[in-house]
Order: sequence, then C-alpha cells, then structure tokens
Amino acid sequence: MSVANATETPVLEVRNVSKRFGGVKAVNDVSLRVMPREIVSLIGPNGAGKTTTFNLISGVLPPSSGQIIYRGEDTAKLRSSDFARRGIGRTFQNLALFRHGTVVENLLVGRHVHFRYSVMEALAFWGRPRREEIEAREKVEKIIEFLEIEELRDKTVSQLAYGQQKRVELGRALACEPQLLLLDEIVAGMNREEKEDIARFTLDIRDEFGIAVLMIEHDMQVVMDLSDRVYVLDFGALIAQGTPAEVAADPMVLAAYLGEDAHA
Amino acid sequence: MTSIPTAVADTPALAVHNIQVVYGGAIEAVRDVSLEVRAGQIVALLGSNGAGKSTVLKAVSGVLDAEDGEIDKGSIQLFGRAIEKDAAPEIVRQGMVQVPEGRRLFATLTVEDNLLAGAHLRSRSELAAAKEYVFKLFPRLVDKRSTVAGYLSGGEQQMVAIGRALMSAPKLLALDEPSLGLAPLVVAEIFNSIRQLRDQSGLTILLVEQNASRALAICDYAYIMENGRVVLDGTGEQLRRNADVREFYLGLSSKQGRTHMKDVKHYKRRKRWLS
Amino acid sequence: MGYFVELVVSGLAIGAIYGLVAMSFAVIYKATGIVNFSQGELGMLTAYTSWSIATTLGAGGIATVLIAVVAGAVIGMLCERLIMRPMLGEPVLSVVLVTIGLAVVLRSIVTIGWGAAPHKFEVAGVDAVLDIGGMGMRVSQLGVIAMLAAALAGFWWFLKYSRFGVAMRAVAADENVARLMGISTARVQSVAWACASALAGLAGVFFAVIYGLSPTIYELGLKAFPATVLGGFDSVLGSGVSGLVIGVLENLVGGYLPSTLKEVAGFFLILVVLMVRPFGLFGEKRIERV
Amino acid sequence: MKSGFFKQRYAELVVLTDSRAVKAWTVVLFAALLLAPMVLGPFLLAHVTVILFTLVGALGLTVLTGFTGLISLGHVGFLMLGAYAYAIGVTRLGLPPELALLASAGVPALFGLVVGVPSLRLHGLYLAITTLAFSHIVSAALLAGGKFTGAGRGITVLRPRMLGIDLSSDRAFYWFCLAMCVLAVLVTLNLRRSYVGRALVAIRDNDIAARTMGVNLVRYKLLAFLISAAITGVAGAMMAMYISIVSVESFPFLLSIEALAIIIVGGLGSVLGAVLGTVFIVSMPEVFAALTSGMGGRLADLMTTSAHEIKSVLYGLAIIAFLRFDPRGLRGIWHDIRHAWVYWPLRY
Amino acid sequence: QQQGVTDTEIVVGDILPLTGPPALLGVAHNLGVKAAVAEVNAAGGINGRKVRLISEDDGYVPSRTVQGVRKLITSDKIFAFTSISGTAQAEAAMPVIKQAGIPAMAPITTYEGLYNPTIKNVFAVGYDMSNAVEELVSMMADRYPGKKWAVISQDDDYGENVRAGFERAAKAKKLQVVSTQVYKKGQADFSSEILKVKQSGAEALMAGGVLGENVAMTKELERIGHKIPVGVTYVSRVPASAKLMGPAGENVYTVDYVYLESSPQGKAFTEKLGKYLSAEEMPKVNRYSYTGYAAARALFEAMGKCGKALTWDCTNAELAKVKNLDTGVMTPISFSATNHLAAPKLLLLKADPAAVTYKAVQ
Ligand SMILES: Nc1ncnc2c1ncn2[C@@H]1O[C@H](COP(=O)(O)OP(=O)(O)OP(=O)(O)O)[C@@H](O)[C@H]1O
Ligand SMILES: Nc1ncnc2c1ncn2[C@@H]1O[C@H](COP(=O)(O)OP(=O)(O)OP(=O)(O)O)[C@@H](O)[C@H]1O
Ligand SMILES: [Mg+2]
Ligand SMILES: [Mg+2]
Repeated sequence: MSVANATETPVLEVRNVSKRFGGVKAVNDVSLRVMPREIVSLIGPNGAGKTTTFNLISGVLPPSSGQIIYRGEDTAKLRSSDFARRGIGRTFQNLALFRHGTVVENLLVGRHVHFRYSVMEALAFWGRPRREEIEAREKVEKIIEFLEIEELRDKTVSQLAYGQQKRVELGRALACEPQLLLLDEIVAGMNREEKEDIARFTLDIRDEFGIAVLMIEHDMQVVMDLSDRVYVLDFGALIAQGTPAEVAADPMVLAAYLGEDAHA
Repeated sequence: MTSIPTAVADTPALAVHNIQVVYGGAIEAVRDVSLEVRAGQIVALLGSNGAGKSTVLKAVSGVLDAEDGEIDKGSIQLFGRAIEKDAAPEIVRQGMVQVPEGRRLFATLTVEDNLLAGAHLRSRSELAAAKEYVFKLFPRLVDKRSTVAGYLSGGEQQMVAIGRALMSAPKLLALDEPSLGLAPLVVAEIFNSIRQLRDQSGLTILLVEQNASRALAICDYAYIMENGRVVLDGTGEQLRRNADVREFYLGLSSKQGRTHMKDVKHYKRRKRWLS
Repeated sequence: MGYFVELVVSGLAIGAIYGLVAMSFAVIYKATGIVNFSQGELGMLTAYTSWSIATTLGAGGIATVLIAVVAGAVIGMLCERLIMRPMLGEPVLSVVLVTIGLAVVLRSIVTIGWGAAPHKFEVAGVDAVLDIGGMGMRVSQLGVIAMLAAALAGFWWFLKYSRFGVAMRAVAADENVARLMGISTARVQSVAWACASALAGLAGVFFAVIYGLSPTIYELGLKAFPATVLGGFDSVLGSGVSGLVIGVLENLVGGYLPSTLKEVAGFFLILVVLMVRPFGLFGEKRIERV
Repeated sequence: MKSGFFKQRYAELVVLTDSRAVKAWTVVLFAALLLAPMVLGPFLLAHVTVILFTLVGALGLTVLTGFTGLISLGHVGFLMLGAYAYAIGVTRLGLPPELALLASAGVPALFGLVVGVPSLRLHGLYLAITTLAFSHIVSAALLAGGKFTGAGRGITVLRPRMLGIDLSSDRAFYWFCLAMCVLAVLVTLNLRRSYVGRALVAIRDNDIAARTMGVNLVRYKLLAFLISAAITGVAGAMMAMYISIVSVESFPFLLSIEALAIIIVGGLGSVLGAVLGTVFIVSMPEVFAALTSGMGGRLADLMTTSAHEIKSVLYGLAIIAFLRFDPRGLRGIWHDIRHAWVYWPLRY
Repeated sequence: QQQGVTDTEIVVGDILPLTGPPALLGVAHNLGVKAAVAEVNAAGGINGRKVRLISEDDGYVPSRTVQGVRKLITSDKIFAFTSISGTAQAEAAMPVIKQAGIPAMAPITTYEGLYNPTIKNVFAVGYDMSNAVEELVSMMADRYPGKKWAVISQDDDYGENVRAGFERAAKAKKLQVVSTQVYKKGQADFSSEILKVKQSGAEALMAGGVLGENVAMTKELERIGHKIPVGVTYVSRVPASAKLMGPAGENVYTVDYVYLESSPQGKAFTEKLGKYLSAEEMPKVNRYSYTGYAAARALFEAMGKCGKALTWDCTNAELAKVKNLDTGVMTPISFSATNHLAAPKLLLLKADPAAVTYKAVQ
C-alpha cells in the first residue's frame, strides 16, 4: 500500500476554498489534499459542508473563493461536464440515478465520456459506433460482476431497494474509469454485511485500479478501518485532520461529532 | 395517549398476518410475513438490502398503490381494526404515521411548512407546542426553520422528516431507517429520543434500521427479514446472542470482538438463512 | 381623457379576465402540480350554464355573479370527481393529457347543448356605460376588475391563514408523502378544482356578458396561459396581477405600435422576463441540489 | 421474451432486438406495408399515408419530449417551418425537390438551435411556453411575409419528381412516405441506443447527475432541439406535399397538442410508443366514423345535427379512458399483454 | 354507370365544418342542402332516383378537408359535391377534385382560384369576398361622402380579401384612409384598435371581423362614444349578430346576396324549411342555409337535365348551361362555359337594433 509520499504530486489539492449560499457560509476556507492511491475520509456533523465540498470538487457548483487543483490543473476554467472527462467520478448522497433506465443503462451513461463516435455515426449505428458500444458493454459487464449485481442488471433502478441503488451509483461512478472517486455516504442504509462488501470494493478499487478515494461517511467503523487520513469539518471549517487514530482522540472532534461513546 | 383500555391491551397495536406483497403484478417482494407490535413497545425490523423491510412499512401505511404494488394475501390490523384496504390518510387518522425511507421532504416548502404539513390533522391550538417539541429534539433546525427544505443537508433533512411525523402526535410511529445519514452524535440522540418517546409518552414504535447494534439495544422485540421473509425473531437480547446475527449484523466475531473491515475475507459470501 | 390613460384602463378590463383565468391555472398547479388544459373550457361551460340559469331566473348582476361562482364550483367538482380523481398519483404528463381529453369533451358538450350560434348574455344594467372622468366604461368591465381584486384579496387571505394552503403545496410537492402525513389528496384536488373552476367560470361569465356567449370562449384559456407563466406557475396572486400586466401591455402595444404586434407582445414580454427570472415574476425557484 | 443471461458474445447485447419473434413480425409488417397499395383502396391508402407522415412528426417530438424531457407546446412551429422551407424552396427559389427536402430538415434545425437556447435556463412549463411563443412568432412572421410566404393565402405545392421518380400518384407518394418513415424510425432507434440517446435520457431523469457524468448540457439539449426540429421539419414537408398547399391555417396550435397526445397515449419516450400512439390517435376518428355510419341512419336520426359533436366527445372520452386504464400508455398495455402471454399461468 | 349512381339512388356529399365554432356556418349550410335533398326526393327524386347525402366534417382544417374529400370520392363513392368548405380548405382540396373531375359546387366562400381560370367541374356560387367588400365600401362611400376611413382586418386569407376589396374601393372612390390595422385571428378585445381608430380621426370604419370581432368593435365604438358608420361583411350576418350588437349596431351596414329572412322570399323559404327540417334543426338555420340550398338546387337542376344516363361529364356540361335559375333564396343565378361563378345581386343592408335584425336599404 502506498501511503502519501511528500514528493509525489497530489491527485487533488483544495486550497482555501469557501462557498457561500446567500448568508450561509457552507464551506469556509477549507484546504485538503488527496495523494495517489490514498483513501481519505471527510467527516463532520450534519450540515458541516461536506457534500458542498464534494459539489465544489466535482464541478457541480463553482467555489466562491479559493482554488481547486486536480492533477496539477486548476479546475476553475473547466466546464462542469469536463470534470468527468478529467477523471473525477462521484456518487451522490441522496441518490441521483436515472430513474427510468435499467442498471445497465445507468452504467453506460457513466461511460459517456469514453465514446468517440460522432452523432452522425450514431444515427447510422454501423461500424465504429457498434464497436465502441460492444466494448462499453464489455466494460460495464465487468463492473456489474465486480459489484455482484448481476441479477439486477436489467431492472429499472426505480424498482430497486435503497441499498441496491447505492451500489448502482458506485458502479456508475466506476464506469467512468475515474482517477479520483468521491463517495458520499455510500454505506448509509446498509447492514453490516453489506458495509463489509462495500469496504472490500473500496479497497479493491484502490488496490487493483489504483484509484484515489475521497469519502464522506458517518459510519465510524468504516472510516476508522479504511482511511489513510481523515479531515474533520464543522460549520464549514476544518477543525482537525490526521490519521484515524489521531482524529478519534481529538477532543474537539469528540465534542462536535463523535460524542462520548465514540468507540462503538 | 397511553390510555389504551386494558381490555383491549391484549390485542397488539399492529398485527400483520401472512401478507404477501406483489409489485407490478409480477415481482413478489414480501412473502408470507407476519409480525406483531404490542402497544408501548419498540419493535425492530432488520434485514439486508432488498429484503422487503420498506415494502412491509409501505404495506402497513397504505401507500403501495403509488408504486403499482398490492397486498395480495394476508391481513393487517391496526388497533384491532382491519386496514389492509384503507388509504393512507385514513390510516394516519387511526394513529399510525410513517417516516418514509429516503427522507422525501416537501422540497419546495420551508422547514416550518414541512412541519405544519405533518400536523395536518391536528387542531390549530396544538401546533405551537408540537413545533417547540421538534425544535427541542433537533436544535439544529431552529436556525433553518425558514429555509426551503430542498436545500438542507442530508442529515438536516432526516431531522425534518422525523420531526414532521412527530407533529401529528401518532399513537404508532413507523420509522424507516431514521439514523440514515446522521452524525454519530445525533444518532445517539435519536435513539435516546425514541426510547424516551416510548417510556414517557407510551408511543408504540416500529423501527426499520440498519444500525443493528443500536436497534437491538433499545427494542423490545425484533424481526429479521431476508429475501422477503421473516427468518428470525426474538427479543433484542435473544437476537444479540444469536451467532449469525452477531456475525452478519453486528460485525462481531466469536473470538476477539469486532472484526476489522480490512480483514473481511474476499471469498466470504452471504450466508443463506435457513427456514 | 388622454389616449394613454384610455388604453391603460381598457387594458385593465380585459386584463382582469385574463387574470382570473390565470389564477385558476395557478390554483390547480399549486395544489396538484399539473396544468389543467381544460381551464378555458370549464370557464365556457360555466358561462353557458350560468346563462341558462340566469335567463330562466331573470337574475340581476349580483345574482349572476353568485350563479357563476356556484355553477363553476359544481362543474369543477364534478369533473374532478368523475375524471381526475382516478388519475391521482399517476404520471404528471398522463394526467395533463387527461385534462386535454376533458377539454375536447367539454367543448363538444357545449356545442351539443347550446349550439354553435352565439348568444347575447343579457343582464339588466350591466351594459350601461358609465362616465368616469370623461371616459366611458361599462358596468360589466368595472365589475370584472372588482372581481379580480376580490379574488386576489380572498386568495391572499386563504393562502396566508388557512392550513389548507400548506396542504395544497405539500400535495403538489409530493403527493404520496402528503398522503403519508394524513393529507387527503382527493380532497385537496377537489377543492382546488372547485376554486379554479369558479374563478374560470367568473371570467367566462364576464367575458360572455361583455363580448357575447359563443363556443370560442374556451380560447380564453390559451390567452391567459402566458399570464400564468409571467406570474409564475405556482403563484396564484402573481398570476392574477400578471393578467392585468398583459392586458395593459397588449393595449399599449396595439395603441402605439403596428397592430400586428399586439398578440405577440405578451409572448415577447414573457421571453424577456423568463430570461431574467426563469421561474416567472413571483414563482418559486426550482430546487437544484444534490 | 428475453432469456437475458445466456449471451455468448457482447455483440449480442447491442442489437436492436434479440427476439426471433420481434424480427419475424418486423419483416411481416414491413412486407405488408410495402404491398399495401396493391391491396388497399385509395381512401385507406391515404389514411395509412397520413399515419406515416404523422409518425415522422411524432418521432421528432419523441426525441425532444420523450427522450430529453423538454416539453414542447410549439412543435407545430417546426412542422410549419419545414413545410414552408420546402414550399418556398421549390416554388420561389426553384430548388430541385431533393434539395428542398433537405432544406425542410435544415431550416427548422437551425431554428431549433435558436429555440433551444432558452432550454439552458428554463425548465418544464416555462420552457414549454417559450416553444409556444416560438410557434406563434413563426406563424406571425409567415403571415407578414407578403408574396414570399404567400401570407394568408399560402403556397400551392405539387407532388414532385424525386430522384427521377414521379410522386404524383398516390401509390408512389405512399412509398415515398413509407421510405421516409422507415428512415425516421431507424434514426430514432439508433439514436436511442447510442451514447447520445442515453445522454438525452439522462438529462431528462437527472440533469445534475448527467452533468457529473460528463454530459455537456448545452450541447445535448441543443442537439435534442436540432434533431427533433429536423425530423419534424421533414414531416412538415411531407404533409405539405400531401395536402398540396401550405398555409398557416393548416398548422393550428391543436397540432402541437395532438402531437403530445400521440406520444403520451403511446407511452412516453419510446419509439414503439410513438408508433402505437400515432396509429391510435390518427385512426380513432375514422373508427368512430365507421362505427356511427355502421349504425346507419338510425343514429343520424337520433342525434340529428349533433352527430359529429358526439363523435368528438367519444374521441375525448377514449383518450381519458385509455389513460385511466393504463397511464403508461399503449406501450404499457402492450408489455402487459406480452408479459401475460409469456408467463401465464405462472404469475410470478 | 358513373360512381354514386344506381337505378334507384344518387349519392351526393358535402364537406363542412360540423364541429367546433365554425359549425355555426357548416351546420346551417348543411341544413340548406338537406332541405334541397328532401325537397327533390319529395318530388320523386331526380328522374326517379332518390338523392342521399353524406356529410363529412373537416373542422375547418385544410388537411382534414383533403382527407375527407378523398374519403367521399374514393370510399363513399359520391356522385357530386354539393358544397366544399372554406377558402383555404377548398384550395387544399382543389387538386384532388380537379384530378377526379367530379362535379363540385363551391357555395360557402369563394376565391378567384375557383373560377379564374375556369375549372371544368367546379362551380362557385356567391361572391369573391373582396368584390363584396369593394361593393359595400363603395355604396357606403356614396352614402357618406368625404369621410376619412379606417379598416381593421384579420391576419388570414379572409382578411386579405377584405383589405384587397377595401383598397380597390378606396382607390376608385378616392377615399382618405387614415388607419389600417390587422389583428390576429381569435382576438377578442378590440379596445386598443378602436381607440386608435378614434385617435386617427377616422369617420367611417370597415370592420373586417368574422362575427364576435365585429360585435366587439361596434360595442367599443359605442363605449367611447364614437358614432361612425361601420361596414361589416355578410359573414357575420347571422341572427345573433344584430342582437349581440344591441344599440351599438345602429350604424352598421353590410351587403349580402341572399334574401333577408324578413323579406317575402325569405319567409317563403323559412316555410319550406319548416316542412323538411325538424324542430331542433330550425333554430340552427341562418344565411348559410340559403347558400347551401341554392347550390344544391343548381346541381340537381343540372343532374335532372341529364336524364337516365347520369354522368359527370353531362352534369358538368349542364351546369355550365344553367341560365337564370331562380332558387328563391337569391336573385336568379347563371353559369356559362367561360364563367363558373354565379354572382347574384348584392343588396345593401343596415342593422336595425330595434327590431334586432337587418333591413334592406333602398
Ligand atoms: N444549494 C444550497 N443553497 C442553500 N444552502 C445550501 C445549499 N447547499 C447546502 N446548503 C447549506 O449548507 C450547509 C452544508 O450543507 P452540506 O450538504 O454540505 O452538509 P453535509 O456536511 O453534507 O451534511 P450531512 O452530513 O447532513 O449530509 C447546510 O446547512 C445546507 O443547508
Ligand atoms: N416499486 C417497485 N417495483 C418493483 N419492485 C420493487 C419496488 N420497490 C421495491 N421493489 C423490490 O422489492 C424488494 C424489496 O424492496 P424494499 O425496498 O422493501 O427493500 P428494503 O428491505 O427496504 O431494502 P433497503 O434496506 O435497501 O431499503 C427489492 O428486491 C426491490 O427490488
Ligand atoms: Mg452531505
Ligand atoms: Mg428500505
């Protein structure tokens, strides 16, 4: 396992970023970095600004101030649809699947940026489009196998149970072949066994595909067991960072977030 | 609210007998499930994703029709009265309210209006006190009372969803994963409140939860569902001692306490429950 | 009286009719989240029904207004009960199409029942022209402006103080969860249809009194639609006011610019306003967050 | 029915259909359509011709509203532009009909881009009303166009010779419409199964998520307008050739509504739905006519002058009844029937 | 034997707007045709063959007209058309009708394309709207010399005819035109138009609306107290219009080529209709019933002349020979080989608010 190495360039570097919504400062002067092949967690109380930080990193919202550097490139100039092209994949806290599509279709949309054929070719659907579509299907089937959702393949996602949908979200993010994966409370709504599955997937994603992972999680077991490093947000600002053990012992984190019986 | 006459105290607050639920005329999501919730008890319903827990809750609240589902067989009694054919508002009037899965707030309404909508069946004079109660339970919402609910963070939304259901002063509260997306500190508070609601107001609670250790700690009785069936039931204490439950729901190995997530074996496959 | 003022005032009269219909669109939208394409037809059917009743009874002005409101409400409730109720909880576009089907049916019912020939909706005294500061206005025109004002005030009160207002918005936001909260969607929808149909009925009756009773009255629905958009689909009061705005605007454009521009003026205004406020002047913003 | 799991090669997953039955039926249907002019009388042939060009227009709307979820109340605007582009092309500019036909796709497509711009900011009904405004402006402009557009009079167009084939006979014109229609069906089917189509559907279901997957909303919304307008424009040209006159009166607002009715009754967002919807909506009045005339003079006596109005009441009620019966539209009914057929008597 | 003709029966057809608001015109017209059919059947039919009428509804939409015309010709196999719906509709249907060669009467609205150049099998009864307007404005200009004029017209082909006729009259009579306005079809409120008319100082108005529009214009004139003579086309001369205008109709003029209901000929016709139509149908009668009756009569006349061997060619030829046929609903009509437009004499009419009707002006 390759833990951050000082000379390596970070996959992601967030520098003094803030985001305001009207009067609310949802994110306040936050800086963080994710090194290659690292699993980093972002934790904090409800409404601390974690999801908003994800929204800034994945280009859903523009920051009010500060810089976000992804693999050496300032993302300020990118259009929001370019982030996926650059290799940032994410899942959504409140599920944002394409409800009327099947699981396979959702995953194929995840591969959107990898298609090269033109619109005109699409209308004819012969030659290159066919080849690319076949190739895409192959990749998608591999992800389905990897996530063990074969039996859901042709179901419409609106018919899936909550936890199943979360898995499809993960698959869709993976289909994009990202270099940085943002997971927003992916294990919420899963039981222990399923959490273990997701934990296993997350480790495999990092170890086998070499993808860096930044995750938001309220489940302390998952955070403690998987993360290389942890950042803690409260009221939009960073209040602590470090290894899981360091953070778990931090009195500020205990007071604001974990509570006394932190060692569940 | 506790004044359930002793004569009928023996009939459970909610009784589900052998129901079968079918979606779209073809997908059988729940098979032959029976369960009982006695007045003043907390009953937990556990199970993996897709086991059919939410479906059971939808069935007892009368909202299956919205998803093209129907109760094919079996019966449901709420306070001794058959409700399997009743529409949702009627069931609420009988005293059962559900906090639906995935929050489902009225996104365009403010937090306060969401709470008001929850109190639709109550008289005007009770509103202020009910709102106070919710704001005391979730102080985080006080600042946000006039924020449009759609803009709240996930956890804040969950708080509103629970608060909204409490506004109707139900006799029986059905909660679908109330701790979903809440910070540990808040989760602890929620479970405390749930316990308090039962102890102090005598509220009956049906709880679907993934946080098995907490759920089993506070419940009086629990059912475990797999693949649309109830496969195990017992008091919280009994289940916590069950080896399978310990391994699959609590993450405790028989030897050295909690298993580390990283140590989970790749070849481990989900165990099929017998029966 | 100046040309400008005359244009404005007569614009208010037709604008008040648009405003009433626009409000009726907004009421149903706000309560159920659908656009009722049969709104104009409801107004027309109410106008014809009221005409039959009023001429039989020999009703005067105020009685006619009451007849219009009651007839409108009853017709709205009937349509809701028979046609819309079974569609509760179905996909929005399917429900909208049902209202289009309803429109076709209502339109034909009117011609079957009353024929295609126009009639005069005679109410004693309302055709009289009053002299207001040197400018002639018909009693009926003043009446419809007053009606709009009353409707605006009434709905302002209703939405502000009635718990029903919150219930309506809850149903529009998420019908199924609203039911989970004990809100009877059927009742909300029924009330909304009654209110909307009464509003449209009022507009229809006044339109018929001023311009004659003919089976083209339903076009009023289409004419008022832009006003609803301008005000914001979910803003009942905004829609009412926007009706006036569009009425006046059309008259000013007709009065000062080439007359062909009159009809598209409203649309141009909408395009401009929507570019600045994509949810209408008073509408609620769409929630966009993940 | 699909036996989904047993695929040998990935290539089998991207074909339009893997069902033998569907393939066989398609061949039969196509052969029947090809031979129709030999069997059908002129009136029924004309009826099928109307279905064919209406279907092309419905497919245009399917791309915009069905796939992308952008509701259009101004579809008739594109239809009108296509018809006028063709008519002006052949009569005023003296273009060869083939080129004018291209123009009938190209001109609306350009306007589609313009109308698409508000879609970047507006949603739902607010967008719908701008498309409505667009169609009003188009008809106002055409009426104000003087001699060039024929103003209120319109332009008479004769059936052309295309690629050396004379289309003036009803049969030839039918085959021409059939060819265009098959082309339009294939194009929309292909679009739907390509990444472009998936991007459009993704925008409909969740535009923010689509953006995060790398779908450029600007590009794809405009593309949806462009493709939709082009297909619809061709339908307009076909309609112009059919009724042999283009005038603003031939394109009432009602056509926009009827187009929406077609795709909703059929089942939103699917090509099969558009086909079923078109057949249903176009044929229903004729079916009622046949029914009423079947009942003969008795009915006429019964209803005297209201017979035709009663027909339109029935038409409206039929739409309502269908949606009440199955809000997913005819496609939903179709799937249920197939489902029942395959699984009966084992229901689950 | 020609299609639509059997030993005992002749099938004829008409295509009209029978639903929706334009049904006001279509249904009434259809009743006139029905009465003519009933009348000829009561007299034993045409050379012993009974006439049967099939009516098709086009809702006043051109594409539906084409479809309906095809259906009547090829599926119902009618022998002839007694009527073809409005201008744009007729124009759309013309290629099909021309190609078929089926005898067709065009008595509802006429336009130049129908008779100039003459089409072998198409015969129009009535006036090109522009000519009627020209006549009306000229007659009014004679009555009210030296007035400044305004014209308001609809934005479609009908409005174009009104404008054309108005311009011709204005040129011939050297009228001073101070305001020309065009409104969009379907508009209801005319307050700005009328205020503009007043503002421009106009002292006479050609109101080119259909029905409700003209009523709205005259009522606006009354409201703002601008009492000027107004010309309207005969399209709006249906019973309700005088009533709708009420006292505002005081100065309203029109021309028409069918007799007034109150004239002796009109009364006789009403009596005749009473024999053949039901009680529910009678209230739907208006001037269009007169036109329908006249055209059907002319057609039957020609068919009758063909004897037992009834063919299209013969009927077309006989129609071209119709001379001074008195139908009783308008002045006698004639066609010739080079003139397929029968233009009966136009009468100047003035609204009579007191009697809620129109009366002839000498
Ligand atoms: N688009 C927005 N408009 C207005 N306020 C917003 C918006 N997005 C977020 N907020 C506010 O910003 C704060 C931070 O929200 P965020 O979703 O980032 O929290 P979070 O840390 O993800 O919390 P949770 O753990 O509950 O999901 C919240 O108070 C929320 O109400
Ligand atoms: N609307 C629907 N149509 C068809 N199938 C459905 C529908 N809703 C749920 N299902 C299916 O029913 C089964 C049970 O779903 P349910 O939502 O009850 O599970 P759950 O136990 O609540 O899971 P989770 O813990 O993930 O919320 C799942 O297999 C799901 O795919
Ligand atoms: Mg969050
Ligand atoms: Mg669930």
